[in-house]
Amino acid sequence: MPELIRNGVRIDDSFAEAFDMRATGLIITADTLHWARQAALSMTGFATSIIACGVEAGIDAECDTTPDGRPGVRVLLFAGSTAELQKQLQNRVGQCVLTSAGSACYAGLEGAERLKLGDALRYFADGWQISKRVGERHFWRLPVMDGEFICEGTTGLTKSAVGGGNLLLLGASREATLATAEAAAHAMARVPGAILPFPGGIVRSGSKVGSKYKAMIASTNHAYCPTLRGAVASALDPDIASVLEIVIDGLSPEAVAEAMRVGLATCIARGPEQGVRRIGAGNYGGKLGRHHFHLKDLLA
Amino acid sequence: MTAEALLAGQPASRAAAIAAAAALLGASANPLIAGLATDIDGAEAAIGLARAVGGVLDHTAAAGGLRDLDVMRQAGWITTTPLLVRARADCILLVGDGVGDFPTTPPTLAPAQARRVLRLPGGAALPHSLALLRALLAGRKLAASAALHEIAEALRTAQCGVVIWSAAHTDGLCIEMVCGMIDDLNRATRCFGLPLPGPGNLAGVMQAIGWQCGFPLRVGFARGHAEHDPWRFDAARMAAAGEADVALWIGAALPDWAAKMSMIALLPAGTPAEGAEVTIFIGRPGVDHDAVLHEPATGALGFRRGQGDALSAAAVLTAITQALGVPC
Amino acid sequence: MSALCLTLREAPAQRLDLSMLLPERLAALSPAEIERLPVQTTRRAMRLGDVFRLRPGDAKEVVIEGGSARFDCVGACMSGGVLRVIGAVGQRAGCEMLGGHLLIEGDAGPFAAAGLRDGVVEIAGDAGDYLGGTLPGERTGMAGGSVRVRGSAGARAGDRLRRGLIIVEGDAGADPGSRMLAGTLMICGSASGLAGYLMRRGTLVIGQFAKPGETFQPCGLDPVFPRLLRRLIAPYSADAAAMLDAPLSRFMGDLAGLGKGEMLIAQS
Amino acid sequence: MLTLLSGGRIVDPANRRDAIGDLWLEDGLVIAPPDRAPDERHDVSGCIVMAGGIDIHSHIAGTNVNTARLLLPELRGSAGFAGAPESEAIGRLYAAMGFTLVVEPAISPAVALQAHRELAAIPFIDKAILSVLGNEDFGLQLIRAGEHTALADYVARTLAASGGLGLKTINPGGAAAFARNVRRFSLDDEVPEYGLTSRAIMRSLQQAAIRLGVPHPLHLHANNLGLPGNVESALATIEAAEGQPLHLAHLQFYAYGEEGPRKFSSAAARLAEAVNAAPHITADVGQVMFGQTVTVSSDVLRQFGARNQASPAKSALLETDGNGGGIVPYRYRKENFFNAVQWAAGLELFLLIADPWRVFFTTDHPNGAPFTAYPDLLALLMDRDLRAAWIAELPPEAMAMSTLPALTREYAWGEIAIMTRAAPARLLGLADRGHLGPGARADVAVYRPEADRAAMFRNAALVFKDGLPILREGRVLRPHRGRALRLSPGFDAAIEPRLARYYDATFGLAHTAFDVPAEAIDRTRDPFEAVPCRN
Repeated sequence: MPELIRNGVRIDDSFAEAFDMRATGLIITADTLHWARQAALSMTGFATSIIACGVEAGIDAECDTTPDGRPGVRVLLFAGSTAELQKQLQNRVGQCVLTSAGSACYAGLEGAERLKLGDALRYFADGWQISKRVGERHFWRLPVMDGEFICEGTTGLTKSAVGGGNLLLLGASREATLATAEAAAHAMARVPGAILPFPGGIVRSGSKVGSKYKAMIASTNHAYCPTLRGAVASALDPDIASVLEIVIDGLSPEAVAEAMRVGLATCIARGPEQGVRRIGAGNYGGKLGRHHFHLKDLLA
Repeated sequence: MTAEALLAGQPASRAAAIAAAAALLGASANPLIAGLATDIDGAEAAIGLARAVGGVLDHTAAAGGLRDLDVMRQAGWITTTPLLVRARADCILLVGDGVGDFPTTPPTLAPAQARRVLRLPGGAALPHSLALLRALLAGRKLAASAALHEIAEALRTAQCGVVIWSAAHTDGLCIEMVCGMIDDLNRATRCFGLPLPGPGNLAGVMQAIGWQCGFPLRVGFARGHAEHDPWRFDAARMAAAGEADVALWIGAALPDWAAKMSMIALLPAGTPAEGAEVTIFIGRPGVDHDAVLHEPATGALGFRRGQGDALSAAAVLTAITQALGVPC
Repeated sequence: MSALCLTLREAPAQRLDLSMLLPERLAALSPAEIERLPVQTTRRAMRLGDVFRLRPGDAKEVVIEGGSARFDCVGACMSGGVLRVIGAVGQRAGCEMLGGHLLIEGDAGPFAAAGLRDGVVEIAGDAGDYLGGTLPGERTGMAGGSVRVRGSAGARAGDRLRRGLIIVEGDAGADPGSRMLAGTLMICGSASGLAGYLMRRGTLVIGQFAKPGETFQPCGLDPVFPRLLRRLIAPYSADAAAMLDAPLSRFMGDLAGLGKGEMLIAQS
Repeated sequence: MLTLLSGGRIVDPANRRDAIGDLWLEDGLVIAPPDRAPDERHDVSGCIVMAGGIDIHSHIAGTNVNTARLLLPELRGSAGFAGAPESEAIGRLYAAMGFTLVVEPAISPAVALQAHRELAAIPFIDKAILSVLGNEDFGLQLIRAGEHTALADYVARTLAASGGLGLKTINPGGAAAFARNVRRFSLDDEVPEYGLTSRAIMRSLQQAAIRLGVPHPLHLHANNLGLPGNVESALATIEAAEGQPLHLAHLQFYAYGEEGPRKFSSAAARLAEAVNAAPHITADVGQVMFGQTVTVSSDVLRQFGARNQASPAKSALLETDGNGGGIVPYRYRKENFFNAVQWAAGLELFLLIADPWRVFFTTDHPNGAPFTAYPDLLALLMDRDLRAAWIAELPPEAMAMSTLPALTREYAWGEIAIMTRAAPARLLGLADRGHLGPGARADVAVYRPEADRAAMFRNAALVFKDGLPILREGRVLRPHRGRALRLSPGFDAAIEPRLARYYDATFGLAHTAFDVPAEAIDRTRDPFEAVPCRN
C-alpha cells in the first residue's frame, strides 16, 4: 500500500472500522474530587470491552459545574443494546456509586430517550426514598449511613454513539511505543464525548475475528505479534518491535474522529525516533461496521 | 297588639311588607338570602326565591358546616349518628369546645358494658394533642402525657369508640386529624366520628340545598344556574366588600353587618329590627308552627308539631316569590 | 405586533369573572367579539367592553392595565401564552392552569394558583389564603408548575400541594404546607400556626419558625440536598436560593400520619 | 279533558296488544274509545306508544344520595354530575326518557322523612321507597327470639311509619356484624352477640313480607357484593329462598367467578340458568356502563372495603344502628379488565334470563352507572351489532371471561315493554300501571323510532303523566308533581308500646321520632298514594 509519511512517521492508508452503539452519561459528585473519581473508577472498572464486560465505560472529564456544586466527573458508558446498557448502568451505579462515600449521581446526557437511574435504585431505600421534582428535573433521595444518596431519576440515552474507533501504534522499541501511547491516550482522553475504555486507555492484546477454537469468537491478532513474525504472514515491518492499540468510544462519530485526530497528531509530533515508526488502524474489511475512520482524512 | 310587619321601622301590613320586599329584591343587582335559620320548608322556599331573583344563599353557621364538609369531601370520613352512640358507644372522646351538651350518659348501656367518657380540652394545645394521640395510636415512639396514653389505650381497646367534636368550635385541620385517626383505628377495630351539627338547623338547610341544588352551601344563582363557592358567597364577606345591595335575613336577630345594605328581616315576633327596611315577624319553626328540622338527638330530619299556626318563613318567602311574578 | 391590551375604564361595581381572558381563547376572537364577552357575576349584565378599553394586538400576550380585587379567575385554566395584569386580582388567579405564564403585578386574592397543573405564576404583591392550595371539594392542591410570590402569603399556603414549587419571598400566614402530599414549598420569611400539619410527603422550607409540633422530629440533614435545591431554584428566586445557604435544621413529619415530609428551618 | 293519541303503534304486552291504533285518555286514566270528539288530539303515527316506564331500583333520594351530592362538587361542572343529580334533574331526565315511576330502594326508616322530602322535590314522576330492615338491633332481637308474629307487626309498623312500598334487606346481618368488627360476612356466617345467620335473617324477613301480603317480594341485596367468586353466594341465596318469592337486587354484582389468569370471570351464565330454573325468583340487573359515577350503598361493610378503589380518592361512611351507608366515587373504565367483565356479565344476565317478566332493567343507579345511561343500555339490548362494536373496543382477555360475544338475542319492543313496564307494575302490585288497558293510569311514553335507538330513548317524543302532556323531546311542557306510593299494612297495635319501651331505653327517644306524617311532606295536598296489600 502506498504510504503517507508525516514527520517521518509512516501512516497506513487504512481505516478504523467502528460500530453503532448505545451510550449514556452520568455525573458523579462527592465531597472531594478524589471521592468522585473513586466512585467513577469503581463503576468503570472491568468495562473494557462489551465482549465480556457488558459495557465499555470510562471517565470522560472532570466537571466545571455540577448540579450540587461539588466536585464531580462525567462518566460515559457504551453498550450494544439498550437493555444491556440499562442493566449495566443499574448494577454499576448501585454497586459502585451508591456505595461510595458522599456520592451523588446525576444525568450526564441530554435526550428525550431515557434510562432509569434513581428510578431503578430507589427501592434500596425500603420505602424511605424521597422523590423530589423541581421544574423538569426529578431526583430520588435515599437515606444511607453517611447521609443521603441523591440520584437523578433518569439519564439520557443516545443511539448514535460509536464504538471501536482505534489507532495501532507500531514502534521500534517497547519503551518508546508505550511512552508514545501514554502521551496519545492522555491527549485523547481530554476530547469531550469520547473515552478510552482499556487500562490506561491502551490495549496490547489487539484481536482478530475468529479462532481455531470453536468457542472463541476473537483471538490474538497474530499478524501484529512481534514474537510470531517469522512464523506467520506478519503485518510488521522489520523495524517494528512492539505494537499497542488505543480504542475509542464516542457519543458521536465526530467525537471518535476528533479523538483519533488528536492521537495521530500527538504521535506524529513526537517523530519516529522518540515515538513510533508507523500508525495503522484496525478494520474488518469494511464489512462489519458502518463507520470508517480513514487515517488520511484525520491528518492535520 | 304587636305589629305583624314593619316598613322603615313603622308598623305595616304583612301584604305591604311582602310587596316591599319583592320590590327590593326585584330591583337588586346582587341579593343575599342569608341567615337561613329556618326549617326545611323555609329552606326550600328560600332556594326557590334565590333561583327567582338570582340570589346568593348563605347560612349563619355555614362556616362550621363547611369545615366539617371540607374534611369529608377532601379527605373522607367514617361517622355515626347520635343513636348509635347512645345505644352502643363504650368509649367516647369529646374533643375541644362546644361538645359539653352532648348527652353521654342516658340512656345507660347494658350493665355488662361500661362507657368511658374522655376529654381532650380545646385551646392552643389541641391540634398538637390530637397529632400526638394519632401518632401514639400509629405506634410512634413519641413523648406524650399519661392522659394521652390513656386515651389512646381506651380507643384502641374500645368495641365501639366514638369521637365527638363541634365544627363551630374546632379548626378544620383538627377535624381532619380526628377523622384520619378514626380511619387508622378502623384497620383493626371500630371507631366513628360524630360531628355535632351547627345551630339554626344548619344541617337540615345543608341537606335541602344539597337535594335542591346538587351542591352544599354556599350557593349563588346570579348566572342562571347554581354555583357553589364558599368564599365568594360568604354573606359577611360580601357585606364587608360591598358586593350585595339587598339582603333577606332569616334568623333570631339581625347580623352585625345589617347596616351595609337594605335589609329584609324575617324575625321572631318582638325581635328588635332597627335598621331593617322591611321586617316581617314570623313564628319559630317547631315551636310556633309545625316544622321539619334536623334533630341533633337523632342526626336526622324530624317533624315537630308547633303549639300554634304562626306565620312560617316558607309562607313569607313563597309569597315574596309569587309577588315577583315568578312561578314557584 | 404588540400585545393585546385591555385598559380598565373604572373600578368595577361587581365581582367579574375574567376566566375567558386567555391568550389562546382571545386569539380566536375578533375585537368586537372580545368586547361582547360576558363578565358579570351578578344579575347586572356586564360585558368586557364595559369594563375595559381594548387595544387589539397579538393575543399571544394579553396585558390587563389596571387591576381590582374583584377580578376573579384571571388566567384560570390557561394553557399557554403570557397574561400580565398590571394591578391586583381577586380570587382564583391562575387556578387549574395548564401552562403559560401569568404575571400579577399587584396583590392576588385567595386560591391563587390553586390546583395549578403546569406553567408559571408570578405575583409581585401579596397572595391571599390557599396560595397553590385546594379548591373547595377538590382532593388535591397544586400538582405542577411553579409559583413565586414576592410579597407575603395568607393562611394555608401550599395546602395539599402535590407537586411543583411554591416560593413565598415574604412571610406566610397560618398553617403553611398543611396536608402537603409532596412538592416543595419555600417561605423565605416567617411562618405561623400549624406549619406542615398532616403533611404526608414533600419539602417545606421556612426562613423563620419558632418550633414545629411534637409530631415533627429532628432527623438530621445531609448537606448535599440543600446545595442541589439551591441551584435548582436559583432561576426562580434569588431570595429563596440565599435562604438555603444558611444552616438548616431538618424535621420529619407529620408523624401523626405517613410522616415522610420534611421541614427545613433556617437557623437564625 | 278527553285526549286522543292517534295512529301510534301501541305496544302493551300486558293486554296482548301490539298494533297500530288509537289511545284515549280522560281524567288521568286510559279509557275505552268513546263516542265523543277529543278535546286534544296528538298525531303519534309512526311512533311507538307504551305505558310510562317503571324503575324498581334507583337511588334517587335519601341521606346517602344527598351525601354523594355534597361529597363531589368538583364533578358537577355546568352540566351537572349524572351520578348524583339534584332532585329537579332526576325527575326531568327520567320523564324525558318516558319513565313515570321510580323506586328508591334503600331507605333506612330512621331517615325516611328526608327521603320523602327529597322525593317530593322530584318533579313529573311518581316515586316510592323501599324500607330497609335486617341489621337493626330491635329486629334482630325479634328474629333471635323467634317472634315471627311480632316481627311481622314490626315490619308492618315500620312500612307504615316510613311510607314504604316494600321491604328491603341489605346484606342482612352484615352491617350489624361489621359494627362488631367482623370483616367478611356470608350467608351462613353469624352476627356476633345474636347468633343469627344472614340466611336466618333473610328468611325471617321474607316470611314477614309474605305474611303481611306485601306485593313486592322481599328485595334482597345479598352478601358478598362485588367479590370474585361470589356467584356461589348468589346460587346459595336462590336455594335459600326455598321456593318462596324473593327479589335479588343488582344481580350483576353477584355474577362473578374466579376463572382465568386474573381469578375474575363472569359467572352470569350459571346464574342466569339458576334464575331460569327458579320461578319464584325475580332479579334486576344493575348493569355496569363505563364512565364516572359514585357508588351509594347501605352495605357499609362492602363500601368500607371499596374505599381503596375510590376515584376521586375520597369516601364518606356512616355507621348507625341498622345499615348506615357508604359513598364511594368510582370510574368504570373500558380498558379495565374487571370493569369490562362486569359490563359483559350484566348483559349476559339480560340476554340469558329467558323470561322478561322476571328480569328488571336497572343500573342500580348510580352504582353501575347513572340512569342517564339507560338509553345506551336499551340500544345494546336491542342490537347485537352494536354490542359487537362495543365488545371490539374492550380488552379481549376480559371478553374471553364471558359468554357475551356468542349471544345473539335481541330484545323486541314487546320484551322491552314487559321488562320496563308490565313486569315492574306486576312486581310492585300496581294494577293500574305498566299497561294501557282501560282503567290504567294515563302515564304514557311516545317514542319516535330512529336509527340511533339511544337517542330515541333519551328524549321521548311525548310523555303524558296522569293524562297530561308534560314533556316533548326533553322539553318541559308543563310542571307536574307526582306522588309517593306507599303501603298501609295492618298490624297488631301491641307492637307500639313495646317499641316505645325499647326506644326509650335504648335511645332515650320516642319511637315515633322517625315517623313520616303526610303533613311533614306537603301541607297543601296528600303527597302519598296508597297501594293495597294482597291480604
